[in-house]
Amino acid sequence: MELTVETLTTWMNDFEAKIAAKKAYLSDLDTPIGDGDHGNNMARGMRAVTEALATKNPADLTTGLKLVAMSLISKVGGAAGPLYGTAFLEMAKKSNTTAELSELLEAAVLGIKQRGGAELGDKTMVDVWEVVVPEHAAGQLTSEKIAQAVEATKELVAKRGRASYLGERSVGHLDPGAVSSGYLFEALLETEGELK
Amino acid sequence: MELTVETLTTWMNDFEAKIAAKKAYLSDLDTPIGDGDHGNNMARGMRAVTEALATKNPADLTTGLKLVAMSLISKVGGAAGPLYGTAFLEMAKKSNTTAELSELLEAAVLGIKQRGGAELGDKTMVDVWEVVVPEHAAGQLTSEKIAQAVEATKELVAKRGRASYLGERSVGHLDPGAVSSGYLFEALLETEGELK
Amino acid sequence: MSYGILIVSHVEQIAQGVPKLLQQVAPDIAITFAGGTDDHEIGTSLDKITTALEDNSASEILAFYDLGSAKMNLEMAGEFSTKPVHLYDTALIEGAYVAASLLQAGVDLPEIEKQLELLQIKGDG
Amino acid sequence: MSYGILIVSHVEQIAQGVPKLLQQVAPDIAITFAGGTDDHEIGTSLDKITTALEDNSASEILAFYDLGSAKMNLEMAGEFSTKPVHLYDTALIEGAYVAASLLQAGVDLPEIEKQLELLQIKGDG
Ligand SMILES: Nc1ncnc2c1ncn2[C@@H]1O[C@H](COP(=O)(O)OP(=O)(O)O)[C@@H](O)[C@H]1O
Ligand SMILES: Nc1ncnc2c1ncn2[C@@H]1O[C@H](COP(=O)(O)OP(=O)(O)O)[C@@H](O)[C@H]1O
Ligand SMILES: [Mg+2]
Ligand SMILES: [Mg+2]
Ligand SMILES: [Mg+2]
Ligand SMILES: [Mg+2]
Repeated sequence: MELTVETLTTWMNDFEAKIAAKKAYLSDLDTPIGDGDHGNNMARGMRAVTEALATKNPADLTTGLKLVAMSLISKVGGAAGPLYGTAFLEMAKKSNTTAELSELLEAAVLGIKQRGGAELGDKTMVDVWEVVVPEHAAGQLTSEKIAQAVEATKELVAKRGRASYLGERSVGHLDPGAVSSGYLFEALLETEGELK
Repeated sequence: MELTVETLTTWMNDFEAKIAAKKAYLSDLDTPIGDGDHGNNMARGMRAVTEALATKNPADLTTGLKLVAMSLISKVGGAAGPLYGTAFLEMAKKSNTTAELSELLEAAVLGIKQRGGAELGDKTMVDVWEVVVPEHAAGQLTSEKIAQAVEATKELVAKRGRASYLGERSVGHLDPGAVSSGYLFEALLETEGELK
Repeated sequence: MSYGILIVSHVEQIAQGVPKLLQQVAPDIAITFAGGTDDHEIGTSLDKITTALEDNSASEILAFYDLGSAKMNLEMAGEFSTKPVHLYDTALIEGAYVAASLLQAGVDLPEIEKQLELLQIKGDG
Repeated sequence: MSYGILIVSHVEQIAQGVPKLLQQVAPDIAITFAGGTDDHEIGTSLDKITTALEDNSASEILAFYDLGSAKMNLEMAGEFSTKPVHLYDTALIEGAYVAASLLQAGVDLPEIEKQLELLQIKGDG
């Protein structure tokens, strides 16, 4: 699918709604293995994103993606800010040459991994992005696969971010950034579904 | 010599006068290899010592030494506070069994070394105390020997305290705590001289 | 027996600020602090440290400091107090953060100390 | 070319306090700081970091941070800026203190970095 600034807006509005609905849950997930603010961080960030898209009305995809990135970077406040921000910034850069969503998402994954240094299995949002993006590229992404990728973070030992300080004690808890990333891809599936 | 609370008071008043006179010099010495406050720290501390001795009028040596120690500990503010403070606290403890100054001073040296972990040659006040105290015990302490011990810190590489962060760059500078300790022993020589 | 954290810094603001970082991840851990001299200058105060030590509601204290002279005053405070004080030569902020996270997670002291060893970067006066 | 120091912390007070410790031993070194989010909450702000980076009168910056997310924002600020930023994974306070002391003493960057390596205790995000 080719991403447009309109689809991006639909996608972001849907993501914002999910985050808003799950704000308390996300912060609760962040409590035992973090500082308990991931829901608040993401809600604040996504509110800024949808407001910016609505008021600034970006003319093209690149401008839209940049707007999303900068809103997240400046409003999230926690680690998720530069990480999601970098994802959308890399998509913005890539969108200068292609609007193909799967290529944009691949650039995003690389950006996240580079920014945070996390690899697959480190119990971070990367565990969702890295699994989901190739499935999406292959046209085989389903809600189930997203849920599986998210769920898989539960049994991992955290190697990055605040949860890593807990070592083995992080096992048994879902990674909050993986869960919010799951919502992002759920929102994407829904956005694509509406287009069919 | 047996130390008495009167001699202690004379000694401390003399030390206080020297510190007050050399306050700026001591802080200047502390500037290139420290934070530039040793003169102010010691002046504040010794003012508290002489005031406490004058107003509280301690009845015996142990009480007097404790008063000196606690004034230094609570007023100096920098590393010199717990170090000089420990010296006088150890002297106070020792004074329960003997008033012989050389024995008190030996206890003081051990206390300083234990408190700060410095050994001879680390470019600290220990370089004065450890050299001067045995000379004093042998009845052979002179102004010259004090000056030599102080001067010897100049060529040393600092291994303890703030100056240690500068490594080799600390060479060529006198250690401020060694210099103030030199004044302490100069004052002691003068006090003993007056008694003769 | 409960463990609390004590932060000692030469600067009042650092001493006040570190607990804020820790409380986020360790809301149930008693954290007290002492910073600056009695005259609010840069340095440490045995009095302030002693007060922070006694004010800490925990029965046993994990203490962290910035520079060597703070360590010496901490040691003296520990000697004057009946409360057991464990003094760590770790990075101040990072060591205290790890200790707080692990205490909150219910990790025991030997395991916490193993983690803290990795953050040890000082030790002289 | 001159070197300055940038302190980034999740807590405003820590960020404000560290320079006070450093200025004592490095009165001639440019030190700026960024702490907390734009809403004065605990976190870091790319905006504040960028401002502190640009406000620093030095032409090249040695930067120190507390937690990984501060590092990520610092890296982004460095990428958005034309000023060279050297980012160190050392203990925040202790690393910055050593860098400040050595800069003040006129030590060159390679030698400072050798000293800082001994204080390296982090490095992941
Ligand atoms: N280095 C990293 N690489 C990838 N993801 C990370 C990294 N550090 C943190 N994260 C993600 O960020 C999430 C936490 O986000 P958030 O709570 O907003 O930040 P903070 O930990 O600063 O409070 C984690 O659950 C994890 O998914
Ligand atoms: N660990 C130590 N052992 C012995 N002496 C020390 C130690 N640390 C510092 N000193 C002494 O203290 C002096 C500095 O005192 P002062 O300036 O009052 O303290 P600060 O360094 O805290 O500002 C040094 O010149 C040195 O003689
Ligand atoms: Mg969080
Ligand atoms: Mg946070
Ligand atoms: Mg000093
Ligand atoms: Mg000082």
